Amino acid sequence: MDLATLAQGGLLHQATLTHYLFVSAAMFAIGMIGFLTRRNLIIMFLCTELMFQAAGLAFIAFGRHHLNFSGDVFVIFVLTIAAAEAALALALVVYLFRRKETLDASEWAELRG
Amino acid sequence: MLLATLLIPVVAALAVAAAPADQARRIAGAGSLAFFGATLILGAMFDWSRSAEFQMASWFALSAGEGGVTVGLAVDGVSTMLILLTGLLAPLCVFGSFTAVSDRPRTFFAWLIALQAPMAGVFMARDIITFYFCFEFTLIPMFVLIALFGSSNRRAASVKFFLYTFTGSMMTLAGLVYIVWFNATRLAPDGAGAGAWTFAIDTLMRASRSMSGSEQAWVLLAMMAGFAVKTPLFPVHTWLPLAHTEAPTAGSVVLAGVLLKLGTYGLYRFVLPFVPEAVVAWAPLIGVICVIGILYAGLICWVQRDVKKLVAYSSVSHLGFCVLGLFALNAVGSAGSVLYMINHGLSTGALFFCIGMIYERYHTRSMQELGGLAARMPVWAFFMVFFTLSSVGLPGLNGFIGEIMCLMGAFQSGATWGVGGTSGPLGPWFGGVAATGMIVSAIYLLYMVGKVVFGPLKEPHGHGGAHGHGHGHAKDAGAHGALPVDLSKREIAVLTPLAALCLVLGLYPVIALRPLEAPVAANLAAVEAVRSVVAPAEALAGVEAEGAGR
Amino acid sequence: MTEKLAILHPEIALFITTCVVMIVGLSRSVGARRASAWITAAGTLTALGLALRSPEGFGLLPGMLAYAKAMIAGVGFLLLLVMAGAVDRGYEARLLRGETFDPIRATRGEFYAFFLFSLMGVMLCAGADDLIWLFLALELVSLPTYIMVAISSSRLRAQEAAVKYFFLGAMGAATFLYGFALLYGAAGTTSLSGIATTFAASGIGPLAYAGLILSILGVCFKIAAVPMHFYTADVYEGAATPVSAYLAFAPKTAGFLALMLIVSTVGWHDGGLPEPVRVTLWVIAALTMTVGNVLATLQTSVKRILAYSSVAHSGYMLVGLIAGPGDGGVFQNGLAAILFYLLCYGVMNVGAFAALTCIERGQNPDDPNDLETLDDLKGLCATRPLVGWAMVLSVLSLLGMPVLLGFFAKLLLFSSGIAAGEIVLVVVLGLNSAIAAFYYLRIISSAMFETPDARRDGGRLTPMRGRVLACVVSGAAVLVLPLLFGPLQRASSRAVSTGQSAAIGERPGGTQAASPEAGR
Amino acid sequence: MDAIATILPTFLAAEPAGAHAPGAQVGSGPPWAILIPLLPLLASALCGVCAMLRVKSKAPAFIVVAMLGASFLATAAVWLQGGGPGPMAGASVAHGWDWIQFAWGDGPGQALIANFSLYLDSLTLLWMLFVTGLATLIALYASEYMSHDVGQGYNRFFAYFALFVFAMSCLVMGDNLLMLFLGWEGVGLCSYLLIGYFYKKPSAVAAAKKAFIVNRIGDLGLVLGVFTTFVTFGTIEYAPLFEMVGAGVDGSGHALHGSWQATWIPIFFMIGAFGKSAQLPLYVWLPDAMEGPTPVSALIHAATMVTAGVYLIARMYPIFLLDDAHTALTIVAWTGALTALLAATIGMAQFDIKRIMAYSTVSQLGYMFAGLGVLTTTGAAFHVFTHAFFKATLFLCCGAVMHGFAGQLDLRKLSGVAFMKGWGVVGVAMLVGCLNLAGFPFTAGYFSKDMILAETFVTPGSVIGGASMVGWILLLTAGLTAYYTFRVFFRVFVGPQMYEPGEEHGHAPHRHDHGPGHPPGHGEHDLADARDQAQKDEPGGAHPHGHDFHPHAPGLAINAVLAILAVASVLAALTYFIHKPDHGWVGAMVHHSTAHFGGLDAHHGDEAAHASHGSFLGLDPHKAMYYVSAVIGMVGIFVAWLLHYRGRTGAAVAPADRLLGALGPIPRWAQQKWFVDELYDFVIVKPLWALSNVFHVIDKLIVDGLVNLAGLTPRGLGAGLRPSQNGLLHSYAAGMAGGIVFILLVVWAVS
Repeated sequence: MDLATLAQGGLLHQATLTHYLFVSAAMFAIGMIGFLTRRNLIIMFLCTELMFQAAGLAFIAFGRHHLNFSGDVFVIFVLTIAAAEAALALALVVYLFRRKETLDASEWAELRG
Repeated sequence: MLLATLLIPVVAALAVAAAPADQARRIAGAGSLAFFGATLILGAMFDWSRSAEFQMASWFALSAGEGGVTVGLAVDGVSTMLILLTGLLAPLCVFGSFTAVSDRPRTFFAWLIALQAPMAGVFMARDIITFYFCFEFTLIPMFVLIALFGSSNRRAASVKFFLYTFTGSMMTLAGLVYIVWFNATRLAPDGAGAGAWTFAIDTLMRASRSMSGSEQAWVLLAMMAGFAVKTPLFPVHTWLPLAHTEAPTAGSVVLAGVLLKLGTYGLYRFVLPFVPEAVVAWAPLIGVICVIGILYAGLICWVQRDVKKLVAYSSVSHLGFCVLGLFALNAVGSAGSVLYMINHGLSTGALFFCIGMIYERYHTRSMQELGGLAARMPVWAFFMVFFTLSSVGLPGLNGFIGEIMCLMGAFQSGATWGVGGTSGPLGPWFGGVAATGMIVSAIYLLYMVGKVVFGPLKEPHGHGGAHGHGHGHAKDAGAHGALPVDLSKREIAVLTPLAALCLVLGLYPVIALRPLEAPVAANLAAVEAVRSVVAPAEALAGVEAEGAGR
Repeated sequence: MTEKLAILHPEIALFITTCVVMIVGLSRSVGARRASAWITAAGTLTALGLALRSPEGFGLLPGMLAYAKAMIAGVGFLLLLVMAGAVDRGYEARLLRGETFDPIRATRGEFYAFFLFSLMGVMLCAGADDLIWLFLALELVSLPTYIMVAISSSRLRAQEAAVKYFFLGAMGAATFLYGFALLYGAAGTTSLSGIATTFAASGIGPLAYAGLILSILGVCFKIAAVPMHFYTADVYEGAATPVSAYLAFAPKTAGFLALMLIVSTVGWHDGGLPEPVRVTLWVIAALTMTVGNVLATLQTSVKRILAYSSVAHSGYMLVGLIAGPGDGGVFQNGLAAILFYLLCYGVMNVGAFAALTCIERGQNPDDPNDLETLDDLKGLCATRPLVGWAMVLSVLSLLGMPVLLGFFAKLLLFSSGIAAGEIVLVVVLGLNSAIAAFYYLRIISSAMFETPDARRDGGRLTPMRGRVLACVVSGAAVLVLPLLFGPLQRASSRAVSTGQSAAIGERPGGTQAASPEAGR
Repeated sequence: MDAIATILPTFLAAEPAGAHAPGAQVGSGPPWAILIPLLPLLASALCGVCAMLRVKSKAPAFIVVAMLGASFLATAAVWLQGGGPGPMAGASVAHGWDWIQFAWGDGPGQALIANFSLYLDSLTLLWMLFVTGLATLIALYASEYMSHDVGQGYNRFFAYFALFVFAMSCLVMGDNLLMLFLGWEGVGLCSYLLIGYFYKKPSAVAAAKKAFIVNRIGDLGLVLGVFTTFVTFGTIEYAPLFEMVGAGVDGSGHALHGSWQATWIPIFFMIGAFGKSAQLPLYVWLPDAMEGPTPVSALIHAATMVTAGVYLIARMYPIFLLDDAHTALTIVAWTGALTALLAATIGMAQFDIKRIMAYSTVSQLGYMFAGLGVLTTTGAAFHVFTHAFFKATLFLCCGAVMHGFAGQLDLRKLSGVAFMKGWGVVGVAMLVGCLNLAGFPFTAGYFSKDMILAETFVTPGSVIGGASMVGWILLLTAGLTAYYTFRVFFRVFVGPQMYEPGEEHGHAPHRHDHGPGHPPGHGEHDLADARDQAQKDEPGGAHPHGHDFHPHAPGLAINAVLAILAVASVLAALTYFIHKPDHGWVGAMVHHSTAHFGGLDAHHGDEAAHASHGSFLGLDPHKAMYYVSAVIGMVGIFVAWLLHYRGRTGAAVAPADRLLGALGPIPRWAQQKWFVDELYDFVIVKPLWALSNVFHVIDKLIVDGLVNLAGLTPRGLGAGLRPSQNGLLHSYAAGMAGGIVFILLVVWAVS
């Protein structure tokens, strides 16, 4: 399977639920791995967004599979929440940066035990 | 009446806590006397001719209807006796601690009095909730008494006491709840309480007997976990010596006098009638444990250097007799066991008083530092020897009756070769081997008396002889808290009732024995039914009919 | 339509209050801003009143609304007493002096608004019958709390707590969101009752199990259960104590309501939960109580101890979840046990945390230190008897001491666990209670037995009497509420028994018929 | 008194429904018989009151003498009323009050009943007569003897003394085994208290403890016997018990002959008897018991308490006879003989005259047991009876010497005492006692010992294994007894007059004791100082005589009592000649009680009877023994005369010393009591002590260690888990992710 075939779009038509789910799972995993490995707060937040959207993708795929709109509706709400989270996260990050002049998450490890 | 008896100590404790510190002793004294009076009235109101029946029952619904918890109080002969013991010890403890506690008297006396309520409550409880409440709630006052007013290692001792007994009783709770659940759901539809969640002991007692053998065994194990620790039985006894050595005198007295009896009372009231099948099956093992405990703890007593620790270990040994009698599963053993509870409360409680009086004067309990105190304190010596002898089980004093009946019960149990034998799981070997405990107890107690009471006078430095002058010592003692060299009138007044009761129960035990016949027989009915191998079907039918009759 | 709206009355009340508070909070007038606390209180109480009159809802556990919402509003009110006026006083003072302005650090009005939003979220969880609703409700609970933690104090550790809480929270949310996606995929509907019907009709496939387990694990973050518990101690310690108290109650309640709903979709049929779900919950429960307790034994900070104990308590409650509603009888109804436990836990938890906030220490009255370590507690009963004893009572209740409220809560868990045949788990629960006794005793010992360190600042009673009030009320409640055990327990039992005909379906032996006025 | 006699029992004895109704042949005794034990108890209580009031006079002594005398009179009255002065017609039970009553059914053996009731028959009264009689006399003696202790010590002494008589009466008169046990332990207690009377002396305290504990070992046997009896017969009351035993059946009517109970019940009782009566291997406490005041030694450790074992066996004789193989009786016979011999050999080598008397008591008790073993309860009881008088005399004489010579008891430091001024009565009484003990012809001791000796040869070996061997051992012992008895007499009472006072000389004149006779503080101070002074001045305590010390000749009370007792010892011989068919008055008393052994004829049936009758070297043992034992006794006396009197010029040296070299280490070993105490210490006490220590360590390390370990486990786990809470965001996230994976794996693995 080369890129050319992909580009033709034929495959998309043949893409089954499993494929979407695979992509979704991969997105989730990538998000998770990124979250675990990166130290930059903004990147980490983006990774969580990726995980959210992985779920969103799965919703859409399932919605299509089940032929109802519940999944689509869900995705809209997920996006909304994600936006809210983003607003919150960015505000928080700015605030944190002003306190410590760094975005490294591992700098915040005073509380432990 | 019962509720009033329970409330008196609570109210008194609150009054003590609220009163000015210099009034604490007086109020506590009055409160404890009121409590004692209430128990006496209770004893007088109790119809001793129907001692097997639970009388003066009062049920209070915390809320009515399904899921509501109804708590019940009632007493039978056995409970009444133990409540009387509790009532008697309460004022003695309070008056016995008048001079011992100088720091924070309000706290001390408030908790001491408050402790009486749950203890009496355990003996009155006719439902598991009340029982367990009271059983557990004794922990806190005792914990406070040890942790605040104990000696040097008090914190560790109090925590160990609390955690050890608490852990055990969590298991007991699980076992009890299992029975409750069994009654509500698993019992045959025509059974006592199928579908209804009740905590009433009577109902549950009938229900739990229909559990299968293995279920009963597990429930037995769960119950033993709590009760055996509380008793304490070998090998779960190690909290007791520590707790006793660290506890203040009144704490030790209550601990030995009543608190340990909660465990044996639990065994008597719950284990025997609740899970008879398992009891019959496992009694030999428990009997062996008791016998080991009697000898093991007895021998350990011998090598103790701390008088209080010695008496504490002797409690372990003595309560081995008590439990052995109980698990003889016959009337003599059970009655002996109940008597043993009372007698041990009197004599060991009194011994702790005696030791406390010494500690108050010399601030040591080490046998290496004390000796021959009879020369210094003849009155004290008299009481000490007297209670030691009661503890040794000298006939004519109270200890004897309980001990001999426990041993006899164990001996008879299963001795079907004779007309005087009863069916039962133990047998002559148990009685015989346990009887060697009599020798051991004589060894260690006389050893203690020989060291501390008799022999050449030995006092710790800074006391008595070291000063050279008797009068000088008296002044010295005065500085330590207005105590005379020998016992004060107050102290004599504390010990005398105990001594008198020891004598009365020793010379005229019939007053306690007759009322025990019926309740003990009733308590053993379930075990008897299980054990009548001759006609098992009939017996079981009888139990079921009894259950169905409900 | 209006009838349907009735189930949302408490939330609506809260929402209106929120709007008012936000607006009032922006006022230039200090007096008006101060009034926001009173307005919040009034709103909460109104919600409480409305919650008590909630009609039956719909979905899997429709009877739960009244009980759950009343509980949330009631405990919320206590929490409000602790929080009122408490937030970042140092910053507030500087702000009033015109020394600073920081947009993200809200002033009081906003803080109360967040509090109300979050409380609203918890209430919404109770009424959820749709994954979307549930998701939104859960997020509504959480998002404001992130900010509450961040703005609760100007100290660095509050920010650290916020960052940990937010990021790990986001990860948790992603987890259950993904689980929801799988659930939707397996059942074809986002309606919880729909999912339940599908499962009942066509069985539960691997996809569904994966979805369920991921959802459960995700929600475990809210209840601070293993393995999602890591944040707990750090966040509770870092946040200002009143906010910690809130965190120990609100997200936990929301999480348990959500878990009850999610797990209800598969139902507790004859043999209990389906094996994979049971195993999941079993392992989580056992691990949670044990890990929480053993970690708590080593702590010296009371806040951390309470945090870990909060973890452990979640573990206890999970036993009820595994047990399920049984045949509806009050003592074997695990769900009712959870509801009851949540109420009890809320009260005793407020008592313990509030006691910590009652004494202020430190030089700067605008930014005082709360009581924090065991050493700080020394002699509390002697120096501040009211606070000290309330603390001791609350802690004893947390310990599960009979006569106090905590015991009854634990008793119900015991009985429901045993009724469900989870004897081993109950034994683990019992042993854990004993382990817990160890560290609770340390708190009690400190408060009751130790003498205060002479060199230490004895502290002063907080000027905010609401905290003392909350502390004393909670202390009294653990003593008095046992008298109401029956009604409370019946109410909690009715709350979950109504819906079981729908959710749990065909059970032999019959159910306790739901009375028409259930939920009253 | 009459009023009390009528009111008290009625008050106490409200007979309950269903209480024991005495058996058919056993009538109701006079209810006032209960006064016999209660009067001493009252006396004891009154002495206690004296102690409380800190009385400092001889009032307690008067009270006790009066009460004990009254008790003696009451005993005599019961006896006379029951048909005295001969034996009583039958047994009767005098109900005091209900003591232990516990029923668990209506059937036979389903009630444990032990009332505070008295069983009155000849055997009981025989014992009670000499117990109360002797007790009265010895109390009188003690009133003077203890006079240096007037005050708290005096009060205490008489309280214990009277309490002892109470306990002894319970033991003897109780109508059931538990009441016997009450007395049994009670006398043990009083013995403990009185041995430890000089409680500041560590040796006295140790001796008291030893006595109690060794006795407890015996008590264990008794308790087992009681239990087995109850289980077998369903009762422990004598009346129904003896009825069943007489019929040879147990409680359910099965024949008992040949059953294990018939063997073991006697063995259990026998063990109890061994403890109380100081028989092998439990005799070790009795010599040490001499730490007590001498009147105590005389009454308790010679005349009365130590005969309780004999009483027990005699009382339970029907049960002993149930065993056809006579296992227990054979052991009793052999143990008695060996004890007699062993104690005699030790007694020969002692220097402390009181200890010699103690060993002679052990030895004479051995005779009594041998007598019981060879089926002559009469002989045993007769020996108990005569022994009570002459041994009390001997002890009281020793006591007088001790009293007069400041505690001196070493026979090497006293000589010619009988001829000193004022010591005549003591000398004569001592001579009477010694002649009795030595079995000099026509003394009481001679007749009673003869009866046992003869019976050992009469009883065939087929019935009691090795009975004649027992006899030979006892004959040998008789010679040894005569020797060591007169060794004392010849060394101490006759010969050149010389003395060294004991250690108690030099301070607080004639004070034996440092009892708490003074209010604490005051007197203690003086006393302690005096003792210190004494230790400084007089190290070692052995000083030449004449050092301003004058022997303190006995006063009126002591002399009177000694005279009475000496006369009684002589007169006791006369009882042998009344009721001759029953072998004397004592025999008659025994024969008319359950202890009666009907003779081999009755017991074994006619066919075995005469065929198996034994002989002594072909002669009739009864006749032969009159001569043989007389000769042996005289030989012993003669040897003593040779070795300890003839040509002796000083107190310390005697002709016997010349023999010592020839005997090698044996005398030294004998003096060291054959190292039995050391053996016990090594074999029993030390290992037990070690075991206790091991248990203690186990308890600390293992039993408690496991608990502590369990307690530490959560904290250990916590410490192990703590690194997971390292404060790092991504590590928490990793933990969460790992946890999710873990749970999924678990679920996958399980399902």
